Amino acid sequence: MSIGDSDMLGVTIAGIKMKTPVMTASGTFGFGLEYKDFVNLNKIGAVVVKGTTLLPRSGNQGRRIAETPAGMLNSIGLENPGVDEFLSTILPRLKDYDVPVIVNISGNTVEEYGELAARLNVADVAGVELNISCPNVKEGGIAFGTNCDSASAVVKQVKSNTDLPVIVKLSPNVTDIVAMAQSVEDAGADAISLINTLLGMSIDIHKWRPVLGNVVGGLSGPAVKPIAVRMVWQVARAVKVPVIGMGGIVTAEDAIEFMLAGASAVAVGTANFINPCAVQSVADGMKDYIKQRSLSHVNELVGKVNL
Amino acid sequence: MSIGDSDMLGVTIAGIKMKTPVMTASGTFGFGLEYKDFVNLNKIGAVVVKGTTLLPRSGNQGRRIAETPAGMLNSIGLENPGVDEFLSTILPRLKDYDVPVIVNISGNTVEEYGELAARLNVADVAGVELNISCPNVKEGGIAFGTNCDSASAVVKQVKSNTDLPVIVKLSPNVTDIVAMAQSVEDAGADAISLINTLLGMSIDIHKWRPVLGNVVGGLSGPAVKPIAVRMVWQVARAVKVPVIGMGGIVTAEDAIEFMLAGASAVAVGTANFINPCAVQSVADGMKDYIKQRSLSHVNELVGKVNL
Amino acid sequence: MPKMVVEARIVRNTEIGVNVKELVLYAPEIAAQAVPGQFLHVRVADSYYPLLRRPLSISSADRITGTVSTIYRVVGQGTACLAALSSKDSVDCMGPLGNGFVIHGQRSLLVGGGMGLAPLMFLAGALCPRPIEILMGGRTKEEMFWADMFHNKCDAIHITTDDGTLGSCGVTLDLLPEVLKSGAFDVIYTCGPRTMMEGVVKVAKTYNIPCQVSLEEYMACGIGGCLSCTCAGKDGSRKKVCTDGPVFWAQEVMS
Amino acid sequence: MPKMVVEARIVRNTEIGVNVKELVLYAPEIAAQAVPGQFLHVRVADSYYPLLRRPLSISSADRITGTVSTIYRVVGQGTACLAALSSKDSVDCMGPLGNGFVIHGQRSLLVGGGMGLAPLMFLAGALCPRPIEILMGGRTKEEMFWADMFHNKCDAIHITTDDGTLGSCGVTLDLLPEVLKSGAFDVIYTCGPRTMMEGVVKVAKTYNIPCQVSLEEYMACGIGGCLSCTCAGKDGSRKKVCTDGPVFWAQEVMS
Ligand SMILES: Cc1cc2nc3c(=O)[nH]c(=O)nc-3n(C[C@H](O)[C@H](O)[C@H](O)COP(=O)(O)OP(=O)(O)OC[C@H]3O[C@@H](n4cnc5c(N)ncnc54)[C@H](O)[C@@H]3O)c2cc1C
Ligand SMILES: Cc1cc2nc3c(=O)[nH]c(=O)nc-3n(C[C@H](O)[C@H](O)[C@H](O)COP(=O)(O)OP(=O)(O)OC[C@H]3O[C@@H](n4cnc5c(N)ncnc54)[C@H](O)[C@@H]3O)c2cc1C
Ligand SMILES: Cc1cc2nc3c(=O)[nH]c(=O)nc-3n(C[C@H](O)[C@H](O)[C@H](O)COP(=O)(O)O)c2cc1C
Ligand SMILES: Cc1cc2nc3c(=O)[nH]c(=O)nc-3n(C[C@H](O)[C@H](O)[C@H](O)COP(=O)(O)O)c2cc1C
Ligand code: FES
Ligand code: FES
Repeated sequence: MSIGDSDMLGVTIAGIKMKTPVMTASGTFGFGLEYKDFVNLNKIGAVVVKGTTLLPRSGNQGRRIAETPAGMLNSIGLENPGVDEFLSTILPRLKDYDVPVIVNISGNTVEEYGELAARLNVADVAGVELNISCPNVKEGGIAFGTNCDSASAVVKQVKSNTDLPVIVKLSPNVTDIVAMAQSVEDAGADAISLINTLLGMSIDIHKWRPVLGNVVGGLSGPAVKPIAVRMVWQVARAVKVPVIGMGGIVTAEDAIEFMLAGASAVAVGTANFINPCAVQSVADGMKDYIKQRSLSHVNELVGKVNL
Repeated sequence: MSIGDSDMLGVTIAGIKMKTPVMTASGTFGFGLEYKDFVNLNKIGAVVVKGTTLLPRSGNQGRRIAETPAGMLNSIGLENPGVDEFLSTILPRLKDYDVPVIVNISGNTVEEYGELAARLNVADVAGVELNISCPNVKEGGIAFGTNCDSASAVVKQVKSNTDLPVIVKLSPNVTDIVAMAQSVEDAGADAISLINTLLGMSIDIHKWRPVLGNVVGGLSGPAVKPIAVRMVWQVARAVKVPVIGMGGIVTAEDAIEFMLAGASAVAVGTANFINPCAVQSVADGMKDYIKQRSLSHVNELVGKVNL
Repeated sequence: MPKMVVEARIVRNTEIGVNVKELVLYAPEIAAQAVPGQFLHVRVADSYYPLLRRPLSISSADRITGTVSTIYRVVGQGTACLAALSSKDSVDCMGPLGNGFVIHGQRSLLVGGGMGLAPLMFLAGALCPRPIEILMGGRTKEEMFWADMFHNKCDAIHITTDDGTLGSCGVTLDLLPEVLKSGAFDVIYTCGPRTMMEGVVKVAKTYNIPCQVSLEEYMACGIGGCLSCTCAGKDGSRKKVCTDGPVFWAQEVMS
Repeated sequence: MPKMVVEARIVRNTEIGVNVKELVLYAPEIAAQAVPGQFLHVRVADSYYPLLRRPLSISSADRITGTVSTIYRVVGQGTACLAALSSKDSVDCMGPLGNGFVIHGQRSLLVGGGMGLAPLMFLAGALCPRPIEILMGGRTKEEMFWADMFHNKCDAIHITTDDGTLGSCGVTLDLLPEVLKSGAFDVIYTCGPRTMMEGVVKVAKTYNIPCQVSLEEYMACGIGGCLSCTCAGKDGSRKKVCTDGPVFWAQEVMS
């Protein structure tokens, strides 16, 4: 990469230095290594790894994905090898690359989140991202991410267990995304990422059965972009911490839309399945745009939508 | 229509007898008359007219629609001629057709909803549909449809002002759609329709401005279908009143998906813009499906998704 | 007369200018009814993205061959889809939509800019054999392939280009007073950029010549059902560009 | 060896059976590496619906001509898009993905049903000149165009059809014990419907013949990144069908 490039695209989010503002969305890029034939991991913003839990999880039974108009549903069910395996086997292999590794974590209780954060408080992890769309088993299974108090409790617990920057990833399945964002900011979040998937369902009209084994799943992809852009715009105006925007980003134009809405960085999710080089081509396209508009840095886009 | 057809597709929702379970979604079919060159109004389930308010409204300034992946945003802003003009000029022209006319109403206060319902309590109106996605001006502009208590208050007020069946149309922009549905059922709703549009935003990356004059708008079309199907499924299991499903229906297959999820009738919205004959072709396709499956009536689909 | 939706066979879809194509459709039912100023509403692809139809003015209609044409500029995703079609394909097309120009008076002046010249083409043909002149503007000579197309339809063609590469240097509005002085017009029909039309209406007023304008708005349904295209009428009423227009008498929608 | 994503020119896309087509792509980088059992992940249209790629087994690869082929049945929206393409077009194609069959032993029996015969075609070619036999099943004679395709690749072809219109009447499993008795196979490779493969594995066990199975799962990424395709390994570990498979030794994934 020439000096000019990193000058143009380099950003620092919650203290994490990234060469481009384009990260990978958790769950769509494995642990990064899976994509090494297609993407130069040394050139991307950050690798956000698959949602990791304390114990290994085998995920949901039955069919796990379904295609929908301009989108997809997934119900992977947080399959992952568990934090110990991640630390012992996967993280050491990621060390070969010069890219910040952010670990997306999920827990069933506030304590689990805290415990995960503590274990991940190691040198080679650049930050943790809290997936708070998980059910809070102690509070009747209502997702942490749909209640300001539970979300806030998770964030506080994590903050007191780690020195790393803490990114909180919001669920879009709420009435008031701004209230959620403000609670997690107040609780100490260093950055906010959004959106996670929207709860959806598809039914097979031939079999009269849900398409997904898990009945419902999370909607992602281009279909959700307008909702994501709106939420990023609302949240970015309401909080001081940086916002990482995602939801339906396929092209550089999509990413720029999120930056204009107020995102300081973006993540590419579903698009990785369509174009395995997407993270890189989005960043390349952003660079071209910046040059064409005679801007000097991608930061100049952030929140610049004129009402 | 042969006797067989109406035998197969005829449904009665909250006392409203319809020849097919396929209605028009408010705001996408004008007052019905606009579509008479394309659709035989005597053959469709019901005409749900454009959202009507006490006083005429000129709607939002600037661009009002934007295309998004498999969907569209709109911010019409409830432009309509007002209830008096509707009653004096439009309703008499609809009398020429043998089709139930359901009036979608919107108010800024609980009292306005009540007043509207009272004025519309006339013979040629088959029912009212309450659009509760409107801002509650007395309670700081939070939409009636995102708060159980305000929604409930609106429904009670309307019920005490009309003898007509009252359909309550839910907003999907909530954390807990089931709680909303239960409150309006408890308050006396005779049927529940869902979903209204999801709040979204698009930004023009060349002009650095929102695409819509109103900044944000409502997302509709195929993109939202998985969210709508999920909500219909959740609500239909939780309430006793019939559910009218909508959100992204373009084909008969889409409509059948909603019926299997638990809808007793469906409405076609955005698809009217793509195919002006959509209401009719969806019903025709449902009939074919019923025949192919050797069913005797469309009711046999309702809620039949097997978990 | 009923509007309709037809699957229209493409007769040809040919480039007639830089990024501008003429699409000729075989749609006899539409051709039989179409009047100048009306438009087609075209499903450019059988897809969910683009999802909505695209409104395109009718640039000519031939009852004998059963064809209707439209001239369009490729500006975005939808028109790019349309441009990719060929005579093997067909398109789903609604029409004829909206209210056209009202034929009025004897001596007509047409004032058009950019793609606004497309409906004026159709109008020029329909006005024949009445005396008509046209004032047309564009950025540069390259854009003015229109001149040839109006050649045998008008008694005089006045041209302006922003860069002076064809006709006089400037915009239509600069030349308008001169054109108006030279001919005794009793009606002006204008279609083009909003600011141009507003200027024309203003000048026409000082000359006391009635003026019809053809408006453009973002449209979903095209038939009065969605209210995405409305504008404020001067009488306080709301006007739907798709069904009350797109052609209006200037005083209905402009001050 | 690195996986890759290429824009592959379509050499031909021709019907070879009822609703079954063979797609031949010019993709020399993929052809150079491909081994039997691996698959392509194809973007069937440059659209958002269908959005995801479609996994299709490689049915042959020719390093000299630089082509790879796949044989697919048109079942839904994605394969219909693919079927509409012609030799003027190109497709975005990832490959070669997954782990192929492990060449093992001397005398091989291939057991295939339906589209599962496609990867076995490639395998049969690669096993040559080792002695191989194939047992294939289908619903009816019409589906058994496969027989011709395996003709000069196998020493014996055993056929079953559900309706008895070709070969013996019944399913592959009915004929399997007889076939196994007649030949001294030291490996079985099977690909087809899950229930067929499970039956094959069971029978193979009683004959003590090692067996490789090729699994099918709904896939998003195709390269191990999304976990949509995993299954339970018999050792308690999770297996990704896309990267740990699609070919497994039977005992890895079936009991
Ligand atoms: C009544 C009427 C007649 C028209 N006649 C012509 C004509 O004869 N020739 C011609 O070249 N153009 C004409 N236009 C403009 C034409 O509709 C747009 O250029 C076209 O819709 C752009 O589509 P797109 O997908 O390429 O652009 P995009 O910008 O990708 O379109 C996105 C959305 O915006 C809408 N849109 C974009 N530009 C316009 C516009 N200027 N007016 C209305 N909607 C727009 C599209 O329909 C679509 O819904 C007319 C517009 C109207 C309203
Ligand atoms: C490793 C592998 C190899 C395959 N090889 C072949 C082959 O050689 N020939 C062939 O005809 N088919 C093969 N298939 C199945 C093929 O992928 C599907 O038939 C195809 O994806 C259907 O797409 P569609 O859009 O037409 O169907 P739709 O039902 O509309 O597809 C909807 C979604 O489901 C997925 N899907 C549907 N059926 C299957 C299936 N059976 N397996 C996996 N995903 C599915 C699609 O990819 C898509 O994401 C293979 C599948 C896998 C996993
Ligand atoms: C297959 C799949 C798996 C995902 N797994 C996770 C996860 O483990 N943790 C998480 O926080 N988000 C997860 N997500 C959500 C994405 O990270 C992202 O927020 C969402 O998909 C929206 O972005 P997109 O539209 O670009 O995909 C997953 C999404 C998909 C499609
Ligand atoms: C242009 C437009 C105008 C609408 N106006 C109204 C309205 O006045 N009242 C209302 O309750 N819903 C309104 N809606 C929402 C629709 O009735 C419907 O709930 C929604 O569009 C989802 O269905 P669809 O995806 O089939 O369009 C409108 C939708 C559109 C697209
Ligand atoms: S475009 Fe729908 S009312 Fe004019
Ligand atoms: S398809 Fe994504 S992990 Fe296998």
